[in-house]
Amino acid sequence: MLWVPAFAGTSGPTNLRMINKIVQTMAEAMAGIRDGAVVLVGGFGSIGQPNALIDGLIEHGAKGLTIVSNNAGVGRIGLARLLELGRVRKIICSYPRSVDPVVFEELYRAGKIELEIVPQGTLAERLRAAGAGIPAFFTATAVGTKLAARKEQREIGGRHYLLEEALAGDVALIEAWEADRWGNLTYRSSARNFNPVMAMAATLTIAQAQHIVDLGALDPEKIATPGIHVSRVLHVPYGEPIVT
Amino acid sequence: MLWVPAFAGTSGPTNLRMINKIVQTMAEAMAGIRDGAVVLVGGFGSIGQPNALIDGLIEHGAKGLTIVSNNAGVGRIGLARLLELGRVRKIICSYPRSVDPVVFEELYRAGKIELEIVPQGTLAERLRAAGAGIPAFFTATAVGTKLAARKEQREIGGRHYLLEEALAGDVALIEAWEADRWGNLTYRSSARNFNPVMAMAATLTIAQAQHIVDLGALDPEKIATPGIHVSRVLHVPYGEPIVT
Amino acid sequence: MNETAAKVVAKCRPMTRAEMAARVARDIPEGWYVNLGIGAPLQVADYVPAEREVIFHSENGVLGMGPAPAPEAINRWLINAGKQYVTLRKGGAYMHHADSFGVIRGGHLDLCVLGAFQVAENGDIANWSISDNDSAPAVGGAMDLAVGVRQVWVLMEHQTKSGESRLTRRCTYPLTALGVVKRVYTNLAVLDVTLDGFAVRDMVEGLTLEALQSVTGAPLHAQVH
Amino acid sequence: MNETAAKVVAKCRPMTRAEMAARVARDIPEGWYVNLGIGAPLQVADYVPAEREVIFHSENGVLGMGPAPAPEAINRWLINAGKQYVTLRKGGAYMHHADSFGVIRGGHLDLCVLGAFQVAENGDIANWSISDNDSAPAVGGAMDLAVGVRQVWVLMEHQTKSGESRLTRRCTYPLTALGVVKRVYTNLAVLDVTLDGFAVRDMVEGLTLEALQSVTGAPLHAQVH
Repeated sequence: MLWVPAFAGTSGPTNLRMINKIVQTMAEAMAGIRDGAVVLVGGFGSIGQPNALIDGLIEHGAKGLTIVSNNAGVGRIGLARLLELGRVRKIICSYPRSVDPVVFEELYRAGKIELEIVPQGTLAERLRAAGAGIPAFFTATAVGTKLAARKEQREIGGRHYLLEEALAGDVALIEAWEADRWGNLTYRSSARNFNPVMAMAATLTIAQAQHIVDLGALDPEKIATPGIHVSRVLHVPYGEPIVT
Repeated sequence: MLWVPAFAGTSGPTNLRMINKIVQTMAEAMAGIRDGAVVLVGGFGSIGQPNALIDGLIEHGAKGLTIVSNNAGVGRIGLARLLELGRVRKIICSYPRSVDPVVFEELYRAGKIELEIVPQGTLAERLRAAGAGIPAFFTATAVGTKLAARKEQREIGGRHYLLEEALAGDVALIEAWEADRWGNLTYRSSARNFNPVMAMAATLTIAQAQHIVDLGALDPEKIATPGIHVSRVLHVPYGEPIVT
Repeated sequence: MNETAAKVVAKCRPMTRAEMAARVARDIPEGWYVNLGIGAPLQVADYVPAEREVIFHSENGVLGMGPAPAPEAINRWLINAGKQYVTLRKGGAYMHHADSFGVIRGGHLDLCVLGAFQVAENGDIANWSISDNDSAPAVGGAMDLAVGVRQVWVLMEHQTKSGESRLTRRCTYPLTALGVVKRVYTNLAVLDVTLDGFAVRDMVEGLTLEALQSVTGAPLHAQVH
Repeated sequence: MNETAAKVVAKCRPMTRAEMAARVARDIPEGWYVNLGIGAPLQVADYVPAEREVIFHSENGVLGMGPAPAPEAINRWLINAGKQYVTLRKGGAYMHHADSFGVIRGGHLDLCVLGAFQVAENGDIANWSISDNDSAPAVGGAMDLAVGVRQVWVLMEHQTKSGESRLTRRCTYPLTALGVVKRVYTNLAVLDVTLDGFAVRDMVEGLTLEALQSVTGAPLHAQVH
């Protein structure tokens, strides 16, 4: 779905068959997400986290999901709500703890959710590897720890490393600052975090953006995610995030 | 050598012990490059190629070098001149051909230079891996070709891959557009190419920059190489490059 | 080659380089992300109408490449992989070499059009070196493009200057990649690479399957439409 | 613990968290690139004088992090790894998570200051989980930082609340990394991790080596200066 007909009212289309990744409704944004999908969710804590899209995914109803995200949600909203509704089979993250990880901890203790803990840098690199066509790589992170269990170990140049595999998503949910109709994205300050690597690691990448700008308005030296890594963009001008 | 005393006349220092990576002379820029060093040279053809620093390296006199560069020089100037002077033991590149690769071809036919041909994407990734602390990775590039000779091959998920090792430099020579005293760099258009990955892959990274700007003048969203990857900056306002 | 076939080939007019490029351009769907190999494939961009949005990528970190600039408007820092001056379209972006080859190897491009010395009926391609004793072999980004991009089309003359077929049962030149070519555009025909080998999709006017077969080094099948 | 040693320990005043952070800050050379682990180490930044250029990195893609903002000047998109609002100094830059951990794992940072549950005399560190049956283990970036950064210092209380030494012969908690700790700052002392084990670099006023040994779970050596 790289090409969709342009909608009237978006940034000045003159050619009705031009590339336009901007969708007008949440239903369009979520279309095609299947039960059992691996869903990459951007953000570090609540900053850069695509909250509107997570709510859209809840509404959409897909279940049996594997969620890949640095954190496992806070309180009973957003990601935590998705978990609470029993939609998530497994979570792959580096840091499920939070100020209020109540939902995750309940499910985990009850054995109702599978947890794969991945060191944060290894998580980022496994996602980047998936996006860059690298099926596996070696890293020194976690050598000699219990997270090395069942992983292939190898000595290279006198140092020990673990083999880690690429982690690809069926879907990525991304939060951006600005977007254009080709799907080019910028981020704001530390809200960049996992978003660019997740955008490139998924088959279907859906971004929510605070600002939709005309094609050509973004500085080509400053685009952090080129549109080739983005399938759909939804305009969600929600204002300021709240740290949770 | 992360920290050097500030020089009078650079962008408004008030603290004499602040970080200042800007050097005033080519001799300072080249200080410490040893015989036998692995030298990464940025650029794709002549665009983004640090010509002044290459001339500085010729002047400096280090020999027995291994040069890592996408190309092997044109005519009898710059990189080709370095080769012609017999300073280069080995070249690692993807594309030694050019409109006028006379020096390289003479040396290569005479058996006076060792050549390691690396596919361009594998070259970029091996450099990036060195910079990112990844000692080795798998790639499908070159499987089944003569460039796969003596490389470990492995099937992952039903596809064949080769194991490639990180390629680190002792020195990197970089061409940038703008630089500040912390070593933050921007590039111009396609002159970015290999420069950011080489900057992060070397122990001593030396950049020539067309413009020196005050600290804080570069947009933090647009810095393509953060200063942590840069050791020294030399102001070389040479104007427009010429495609060769 | 039997005489009738030879006469048929001799009588038909092979496509020019420009016609071949135009034919490839015609077949690229709107909205595709496309990399054009250095040499003849670079011309393909000139034949995609400006109002049709095909996004061209260049290995040296340019996504959204536009046509050659007017002489007075050259940006001397903006070249393509063939080291020619190009422009950037609105919506274009720059990236470094590792990110650029991440785009390639990661399977994000829909199409790559490559030149080649030989293509085999199993999709093998040889396009970087004509001998194991090459005086200075140069691979560039060909191997990365060939294995990484979703679909590889080849644009090449049907025969060498000495009359040998560039379409073969097996490549004899050093390989670039195994089994990746999906379609071949030559000056005589357009052929798909199928599980059964080469299937003829189109031929220049006046050519017959038999005549094309007579100048082709691998069995041809008629395309089933 | 013999009685004399116990009395000496009881009489001396351990450093406060703030004093420990200030002591670490004092020892960071100007110009170093430094990552501060979440928890107590984050405080270290507050004690580096503003005119001294130490460049702080945060895992979530911030290089050149400055102090907490004034309440009216908060950028709500700019947090540190501990999810507190911070600022960006002039010369700072943002990067994505893979690039940020490339900085960490690639050995580009001079120093990382981590909190810990235990440090062993061989430099092993345990700082992410206190049991193999942790109800919800959370590792974050600790393992990447511990193996990637050129030098790891640990900032922690000398003993647990129940009086057990956090400096040990071997870690009993799940390990974060093997043999990486170079120095430990506790509320009682500063110790280097050497090939011979812990070497005391400094102690709080009134403390003796014998007294410190009495509350430490691994042999101590006097520092050779």
